[in-house]
Amino acid sequence: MVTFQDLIDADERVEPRDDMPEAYRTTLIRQIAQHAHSEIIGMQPEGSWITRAPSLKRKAILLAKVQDEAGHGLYLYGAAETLGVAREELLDALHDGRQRYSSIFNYPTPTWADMGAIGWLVDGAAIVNQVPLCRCSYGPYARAMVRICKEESFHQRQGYELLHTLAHGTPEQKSMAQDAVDRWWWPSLMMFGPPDTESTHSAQSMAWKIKRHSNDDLRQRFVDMCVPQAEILGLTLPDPDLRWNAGRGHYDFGEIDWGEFKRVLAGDGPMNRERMAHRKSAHDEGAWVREAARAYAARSAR
Amino acid sequence: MVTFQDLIDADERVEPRDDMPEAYRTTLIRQIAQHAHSEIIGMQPEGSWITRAPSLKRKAILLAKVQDEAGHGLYLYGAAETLGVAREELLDALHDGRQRYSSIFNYPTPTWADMGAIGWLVDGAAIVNQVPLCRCSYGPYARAMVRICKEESFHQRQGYELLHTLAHGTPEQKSMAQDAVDRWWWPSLMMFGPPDTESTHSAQSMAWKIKRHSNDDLRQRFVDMCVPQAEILGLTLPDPDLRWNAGRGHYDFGEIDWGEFKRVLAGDGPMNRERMAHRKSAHDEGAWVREAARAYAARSAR
Amino acid sequence: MIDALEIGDDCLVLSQRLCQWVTRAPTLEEDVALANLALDLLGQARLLLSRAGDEDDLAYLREPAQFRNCLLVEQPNGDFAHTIVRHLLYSDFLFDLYDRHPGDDVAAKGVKEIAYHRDYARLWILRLGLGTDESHRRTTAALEALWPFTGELSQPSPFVLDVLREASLAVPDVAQREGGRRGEHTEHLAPLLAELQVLHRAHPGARW
Amino acid sequence: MIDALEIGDDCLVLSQRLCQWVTRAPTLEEDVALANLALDLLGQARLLLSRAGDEDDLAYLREPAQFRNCLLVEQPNGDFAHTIVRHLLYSDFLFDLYDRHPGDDVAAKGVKEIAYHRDYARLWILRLGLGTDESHRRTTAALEALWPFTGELSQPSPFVLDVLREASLAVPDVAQREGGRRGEHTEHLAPLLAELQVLHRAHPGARW
Repeated sequence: MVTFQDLIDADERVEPRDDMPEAYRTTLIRQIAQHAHSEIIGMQPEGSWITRAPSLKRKAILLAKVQDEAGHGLYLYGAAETLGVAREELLDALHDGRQRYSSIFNYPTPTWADMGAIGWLVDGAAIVNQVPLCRCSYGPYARAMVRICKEESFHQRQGYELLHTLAHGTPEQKSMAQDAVDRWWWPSLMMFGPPDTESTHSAQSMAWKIKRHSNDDLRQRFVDMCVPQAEILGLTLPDPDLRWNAGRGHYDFGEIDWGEFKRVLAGDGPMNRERMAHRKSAHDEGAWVREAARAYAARSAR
Repeated sequence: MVTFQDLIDADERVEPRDDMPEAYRTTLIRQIAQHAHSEIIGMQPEGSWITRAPSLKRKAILLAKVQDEAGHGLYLYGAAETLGVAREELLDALHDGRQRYSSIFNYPTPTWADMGAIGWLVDGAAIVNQVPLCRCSYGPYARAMVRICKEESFHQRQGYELLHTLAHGTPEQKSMAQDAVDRWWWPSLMMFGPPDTESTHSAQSMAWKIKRHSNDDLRQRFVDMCVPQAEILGLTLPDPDLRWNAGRGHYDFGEIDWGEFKRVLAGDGPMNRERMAHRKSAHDEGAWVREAARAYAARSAR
Repeated sequence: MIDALEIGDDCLVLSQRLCQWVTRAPTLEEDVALANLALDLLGQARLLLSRAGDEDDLAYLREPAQFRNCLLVEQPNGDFAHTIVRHLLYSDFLFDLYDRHPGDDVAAKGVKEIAYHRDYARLWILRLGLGTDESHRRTTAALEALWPFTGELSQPSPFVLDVLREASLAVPDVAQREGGRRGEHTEHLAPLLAELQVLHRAHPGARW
Repeated sequence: MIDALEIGDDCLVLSQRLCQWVTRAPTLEEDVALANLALDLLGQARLLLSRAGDEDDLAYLREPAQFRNCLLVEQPNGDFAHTIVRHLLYSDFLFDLYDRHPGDDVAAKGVKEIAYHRDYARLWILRLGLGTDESHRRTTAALEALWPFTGELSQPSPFVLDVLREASLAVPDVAQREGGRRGEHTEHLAPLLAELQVLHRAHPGARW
């Protein structure tokens, strides 16, 4: 019989029917659930701008993007369910704070240019993080990621294009774009997690082939990707220490404010409370609808 | 002992402590309650524009006006309470449809110019109706009306001035003003009630000196007042039959659509449902606050 | 002929209402579904408004009284029952209209989309009408609130009447309203357009 | 020196929030009272903004990021408890500020008005804190939601702490937020301004 370790060693996919260590299962549930929660909380910062999009074309693009995020949530909750945990349980864990979502969504979106900066930087960082997950050892998660990454890279190009239009628009539009980049740059770098020296779960996840690269490696890849793109946009990245290091073959960049990272993670970011309050109130207000659907299904089953 | 009829005959005021016929009391309660309800429902068509007023000065004027209407509601519920009926009972009667409010507030206010037309025409008609009530036989009602009429004539001047500014503004503003006058003119004429030939309560109310003039007399007075004002505004009243009749010494005017009057009165006006739904939902949402205040008062009284 | 401005405005306004649901739906599936309805309608609005002029000028630079949408679509979302009842009534009207104009590009493409809208609404009406006492009560209230706006659309069709019967919901007996096609709107349209237009109007002439 | 733009924007935004209560208050007395608070603040906003420029240009033609109001005043009305807690916290700050600037016209006149605001809020906090279980629960939730915004105002004062103690309400233990004075606002400001500015912006250059 093929064991779990055989599959991992052979770089094959672990499937729901296969035996797997309990710690592998719980690690995956935690990671997939956090990813799913991030998709649905991540709808909020953009969702508030759909009704105010400045052209019908942009409205359609943004609406489709936010819809995709809801769809990603569905794939991911589905992948988590193959590990024997119901979506309702995961949502409960989100709502009572036992599970997290990505801290990046605790920053506000005061202007339309944030739609561009989120697409370019936040989706860009997400893709750098997620592309390796398409080769993750757990089959259902890896397959969900393939689909998600394809859509996200589409979103990223749209965000970049939106920002490019603003950066080449009126002076107000350009300054709106610069301001958004100023606000989103550092939080995007934090999306890769704490520095390798402090990262806790990484070694085991690497061994299980859930994770394939270290936080710092991925962060460097992201910085190297963004610098030339910012030049084309004609926008400045807000880091005076950012410069090419020919010796390393990479861009050096300044110190990340890990104090801020920890504060936001601990719940004291600009929007943590609003995001959770919004999520919980939508869930509570929908309770009677879900109950009606259950009652109707039970009745139809009779 | 001075009887009720002595007071009426001598044109003196009936006060709460005086004996009065039960029918006089119930007629007054019905009329004062309807008047009070009209003040509070009448806040809605204007209230929705306070947050969108186009200058801070106009915002302050409109806010103060709507606040005055709430104040009028308070005076009038107070006057009704002197007849031995609690405000809560009257509000219940409004909410379950046993008592009415003026039909005029079932028309919508789609544009800012409606703030002018309501001030000029609706407050104007209200004043023509209400000035004689300052001499009404029931003391508390008459005194409330003195205060109310003073404030309403202030509101009417402000509405007229608002409309004058629009009528002398940009072409869009002028056409907004004309459109509002087109929509409010006929409903304002209906505010005086059905024609004398069909008016039911009038004779008894006249005998009791609650009412002093017939519906048609008051309506004529209003038309005669408005025609020259419309000329100064440079706006047209939407009635092709409107012309000076030298023989009568009054303006003749066209036929009123009493079918519309009855439909709106019966509940099928453009906004009847919205007005009541808004009122009831505000009342229901405030229930826990009123309950807390009662509980606190009871606790403090101990 | 389909009136490009009337139906374009209907689709635009109803799409905007549905956009207000995003992140607020009772389930994630409904978040996806409502966004999908909104996207279909927005697509149709763009095609129709482009027949009548520049889609963005028409959407962003007209005053409320210049909009020709029916009163039904501008009614607020209310609870989920209101949104579903509104969608049943409107998609029923639009399906019929598109179905009668097979030679029209937008109608020919849109009829399949709207058939799905109508079925989606129908299924929810059944769930809500037959689900719990609360869902039945809320759906009845929604029908009573929105029924007055069906007259302007010469509705309801036998399809709607069948759905209501199947869902044990009574047909309300209330008078009809109209005026939207003449630009005489309820008080709900202006705030909706204020939100829709605010950013575009704040930057006159800008490209986006 | 009172910063005319910061405090003018505070008063304008909080007044606009209170205007949203009109016709929705729990009693007729509160409809009058909340309109009164809104009027006082609007009056102070006009005087202060006129020091900084043209009151209407400043109110109607700036973008959200150009507003300098504190984050507390832009928070949504929520239920009556949220509105009262917000008003207690803000009027306490403003009373203190005005009280320290007796030589300033607006402060000298406004301090009496704001003393009333603070007392009005205090009395309601007592009613809500000591009234029913539900009112206590709602007021606690409001305090927790709004407390993060007091840091920007260097609050709370002993007055507020006394009121809370008297009303049996716990002082929340939550981290502070700031940014409004630099134009870094929560997502609630832009929709508020959209509504405030829509008509004015739709008619560039018109007189009203």
